[in-house]
Amino acid sequence: MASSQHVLLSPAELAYLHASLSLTPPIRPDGRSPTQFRPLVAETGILPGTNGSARICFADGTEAIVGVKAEVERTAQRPGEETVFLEEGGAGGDGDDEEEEAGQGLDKRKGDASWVEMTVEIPGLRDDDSGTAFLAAMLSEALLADGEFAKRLWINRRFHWKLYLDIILISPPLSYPLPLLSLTTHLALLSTRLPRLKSEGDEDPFFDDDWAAAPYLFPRTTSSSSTPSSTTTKSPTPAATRPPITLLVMAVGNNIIFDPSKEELAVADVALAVSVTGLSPSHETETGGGTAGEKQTGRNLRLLSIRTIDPPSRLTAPGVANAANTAYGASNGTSNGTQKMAEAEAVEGVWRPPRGGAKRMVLGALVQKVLERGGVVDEVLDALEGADSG
Amino acid sequence: MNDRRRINGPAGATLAPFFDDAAPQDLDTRSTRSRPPNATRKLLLKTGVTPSASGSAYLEIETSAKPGLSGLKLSCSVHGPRALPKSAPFSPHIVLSTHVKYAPFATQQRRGYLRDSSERDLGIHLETALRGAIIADRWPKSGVDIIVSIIEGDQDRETSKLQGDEVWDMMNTLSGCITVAAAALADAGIDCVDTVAGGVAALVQDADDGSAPSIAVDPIPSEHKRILAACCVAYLPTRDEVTNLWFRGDLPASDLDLYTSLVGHGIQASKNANRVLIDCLSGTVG
Amino acid sequence: MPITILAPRPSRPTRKHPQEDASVTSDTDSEAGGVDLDGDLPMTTTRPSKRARLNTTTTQSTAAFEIVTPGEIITDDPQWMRGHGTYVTPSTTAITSSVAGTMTRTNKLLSVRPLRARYTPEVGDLVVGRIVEVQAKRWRVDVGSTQLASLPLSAINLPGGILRKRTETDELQIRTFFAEGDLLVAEVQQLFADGGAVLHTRSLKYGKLRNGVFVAVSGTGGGGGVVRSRRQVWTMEAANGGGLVDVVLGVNGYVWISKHVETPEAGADSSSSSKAAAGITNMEESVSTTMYSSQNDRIEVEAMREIARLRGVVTALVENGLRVDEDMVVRGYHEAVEMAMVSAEGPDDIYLGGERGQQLAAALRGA
Amino acid sequence: MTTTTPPTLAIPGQLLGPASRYQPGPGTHLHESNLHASLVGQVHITQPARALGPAKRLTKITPAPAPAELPTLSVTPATQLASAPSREKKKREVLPEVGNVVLCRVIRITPRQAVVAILVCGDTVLEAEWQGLIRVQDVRATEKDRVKIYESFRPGDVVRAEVISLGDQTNYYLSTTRNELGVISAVSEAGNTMVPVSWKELMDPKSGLMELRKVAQPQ
Repeated sequence: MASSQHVLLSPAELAYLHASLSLTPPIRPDGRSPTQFRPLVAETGILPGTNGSARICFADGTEAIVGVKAEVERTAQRPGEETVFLEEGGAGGDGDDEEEEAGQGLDKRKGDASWVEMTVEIPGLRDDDSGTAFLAAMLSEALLADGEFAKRLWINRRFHWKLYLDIILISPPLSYPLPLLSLTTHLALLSTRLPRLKSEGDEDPFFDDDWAAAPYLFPRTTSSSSTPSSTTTKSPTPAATRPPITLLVMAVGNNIIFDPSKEELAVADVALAVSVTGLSPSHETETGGGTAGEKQTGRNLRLLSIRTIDPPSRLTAPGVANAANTAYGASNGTSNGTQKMAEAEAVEGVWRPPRGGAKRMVLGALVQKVLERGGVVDEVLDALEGADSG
Repeated sequence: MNDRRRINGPAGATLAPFFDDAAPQDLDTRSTRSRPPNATRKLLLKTGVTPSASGSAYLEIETSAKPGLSGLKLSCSVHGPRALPKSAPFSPHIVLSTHVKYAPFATQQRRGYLRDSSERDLGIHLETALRGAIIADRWPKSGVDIIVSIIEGDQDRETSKLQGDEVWDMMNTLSGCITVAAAALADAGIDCVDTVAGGVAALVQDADDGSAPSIAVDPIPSEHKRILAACCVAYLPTRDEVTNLWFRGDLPASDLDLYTSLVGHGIQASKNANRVLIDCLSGTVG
Repeated sequence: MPITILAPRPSRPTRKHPQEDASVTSDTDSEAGGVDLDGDLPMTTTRPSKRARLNTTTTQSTAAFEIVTPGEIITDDPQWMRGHGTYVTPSTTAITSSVAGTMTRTNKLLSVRPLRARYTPEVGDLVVGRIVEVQAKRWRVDVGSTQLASLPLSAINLPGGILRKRTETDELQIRTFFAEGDLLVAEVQQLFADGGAVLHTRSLKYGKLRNGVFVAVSGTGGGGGVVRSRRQVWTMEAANGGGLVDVVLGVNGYVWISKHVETPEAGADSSSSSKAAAGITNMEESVSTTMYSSQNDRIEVEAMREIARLRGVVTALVENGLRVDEDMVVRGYHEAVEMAMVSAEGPDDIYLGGERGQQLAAALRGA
Repeated sequence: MTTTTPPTLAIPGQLLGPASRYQPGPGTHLHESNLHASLVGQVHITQPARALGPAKRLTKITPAPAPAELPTLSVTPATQLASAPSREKKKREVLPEVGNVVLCRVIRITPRQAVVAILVCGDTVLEAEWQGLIRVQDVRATEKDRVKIYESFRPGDVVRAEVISLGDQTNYYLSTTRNELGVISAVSEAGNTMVPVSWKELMDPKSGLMELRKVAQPQ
């Protein structure tokens, strides 16, 4: 249920797929290399009525549209609510309590998870389907994981932007839609702009009407020279992070496969959704931690979230070995029909749905493969950036 | 999503009076963790608590000594295996459906009667964790419902004010849900490859700044200054396999060891919970 | 490069053979197009397009890919007969299109083949189908049609000889022959009035499918997809030591590509032709033992690679709007093998998606 | 880890013994050539019955040289044991399987079949309601074409039947062809419990009226 409804594949197909994906190197049914994504067509800024939008479609016709809309919302300031700025104003502070504390400049901007509202709409699934709730939670979790994103929505102590991300899949998905939705969301966020703030301090905000002057939510490193003013208003912007992307990776045998199609997912031993974000190479110096002495190419990736996707392989029908097949001629009698569920060792060429979980090593390898420096994520981020600017 | 079947208070209701019982400066003196970083809280697990269900279990995590801090109280009932509805297609396996529901009073913020998105999300996590554990083909054409009710949600009264994010609580809750559901499944006599149990580990920063973050098992969010990352694992000890892994946080990719040891600690926590589970189940046989 | 992201481009040209429209239809078409677009009102008639269409049709042009849309009047010349995809408005003689598709003329019959349509079964069609439901005495089979086809228990070969009588035991064991999800190749035996099909597998060439991969080619018509042709099933020699590969192109657009398996007895000496034995009864006995097997035989890596390549060829053909039949698949396959030879990764490179597929399609169009 | 003898009590996942020495029975599963428990309960070792006859076991692909010789390991939930202290009344749910004799109540009849609810499977009272079907050809072994459902079953009858097929998505297929199978308890139209008279008749002891049924041979 979690990952694309019921897969209806015959045991023979599953056995074949599993065998061919377990080879080294694996042979994927569509001939892709293990790290290769399906080719996609992408464009941004397609919806003029939004703050940012994007559209991505696959060659098989699956298509996703994401629209980002922002509204100014008054920040709840009463005690007992989730967002109280105790550090700044004191517990009982009314909204207009003006206590300028310059010393707390960096810590001043606060974000809250409730400032981002993400909905996923998948045709063919009910609105209250758990699968869509899971997808939405996964995508917003990645977005909010570092706590930095919500801070970008801070206007002043009394107001913030409320960001609505509406993710719509145009047709019923032909495969688990997570990568598609995530990449589209990424592109939409890249193209999202918020009007330039003209007011100052904690007064009621008003904004510049000139859309061309509106700064990007995720400042662009390439075109930053064109809008220098915008970046200065958002004074202590941390390193130019990108929106996160969530990748679907799965393991079959010893192989790690990216962007699996529906058939491939149906024979997965384990599938993970890994969310990462990348800091642009130019800001490499800003991050402490692991950048000791080594100067490598590629971005500094940050791991944001991991979720296990329930692989549909567990819900597939097992194959029947010829030896045990009653339709196989000889043993037609039903005498030992009571033993039908007898446990048997695996027979080559017969599909058996996986049981149990995944070894720790396998999970570690999956994550490591995603986070590889200069690896798949880097190229995907580069390609997405290209798609946005192009 | 409105609950139209019950009469709830008006949407714009006034807040209940809030007594500021602690002076602002007192708030900073949060309760600190008294356990060693690799120790989990005490766990109470009991099966067979609901007579009408095929299998049931109750889990309680010890309540902290500090007033105003509640422990985790979960009850799980398993209904089935039973016949699938007529409209359902043939299934060679048992059809698992999991429901996780907070009692309206379980958390600081009152929950509605209808499941909200975070409860659905938890339900999917739980389903993933359990599906790896059960042997589904033993029960063709049947379905089983696993219902976990969160009676008390392991929340500090102050915690959400300070953390601003309830996801860390959700991880603790999920880990409890997994353990209690595994016990209830075993009680119902549904074939499992192993006893699955949940465990949580977090990368926490206790000092204000400067100090290196450390890993704590079974964290209580309010006991730590800041939680940088956390993970919840569902682990099968005999097979040494993980059926569900949920990680959230912000870790540099270059420091994969940190991630690995975080998961390792999560598994450690799960093993601790598993011992309780095994003891509890052994008690029912003997 | 793990990912390719392309900018959107206008929908692909509908013409299939560039040289064809250049030579024959370019002038008539451009005229027609002009009239259509301008809506040339001075022509007094309320339907400017009608005359234009009439012009093109009466010139007997060979423009095989003329797109019409629903409600568009194709002609009001009474000499034409209306076919599939068209209707005649009461009290007129105007033939109007009822679907969006390409117009085809067979003598005096005008019909419109929809650009995308679900499969309409016809008696005798060879189809690949997937079992979706098992009932007491029959299976319900997805054949890509608007309705599920049905396969009665009485229309299959039962193990233990073709002429064995159906027994109650068979009825109770119906799921051991075909279960949900199983793929089979069958023939449409009969049609119901509502368009539902009844299948049968009472021949040794039909039955359960294994040892291969499935690919669904959605939609028919418009020049793409599987077309009815002389041969829907063939065995071909794969390159790079892939051995023999069977290809089943179901008329319904479901394609099965698998390793060719000799029947067990003949498998020992593969040189002897096993095909000839199709009618002999003891052959049937041995064939029927594997008839309902869901266990794959051992398949070599080379065979798997070539099967995946063939699958790539089929998807590339569909994605680029080419028809899928034996000729195209075989030619496409050889083209793909050659493309792989010159590609950077060598003959093991079997990827045919995206630009690679377009390249392949271009090569096939040019040939 | 007990390598020599399996433990007496088992928890899911617990190692019971190598697959080369035991055959997996109910409540166990195979993992990496070892038998593990999959239920909570007591471990039982059943020695193979000698009178297996020409069973088709040899065709099964198992690593053991002669699987038929191996004892079967099974795990029985404590609550299902007769000897277990009855601190809990509840029994573990079981699924009807082909060959089981079940007790069921007739829900409704049509000319072609009787729809029944399976109440008891073997010795276990079922908690859930599983639906079964007795088709007209499975009512009795002889003169099948002359069977009429309404002369064999009536709604409300309690029937002993044998499971002959897992059936379709909702129904198990049941049969009452054997002599000892059929209606074991029925109420007459007047509302009295009837007594068997012959293999196809029941009598209302109060009114003396006969009603037609496929009657189970009294045991």
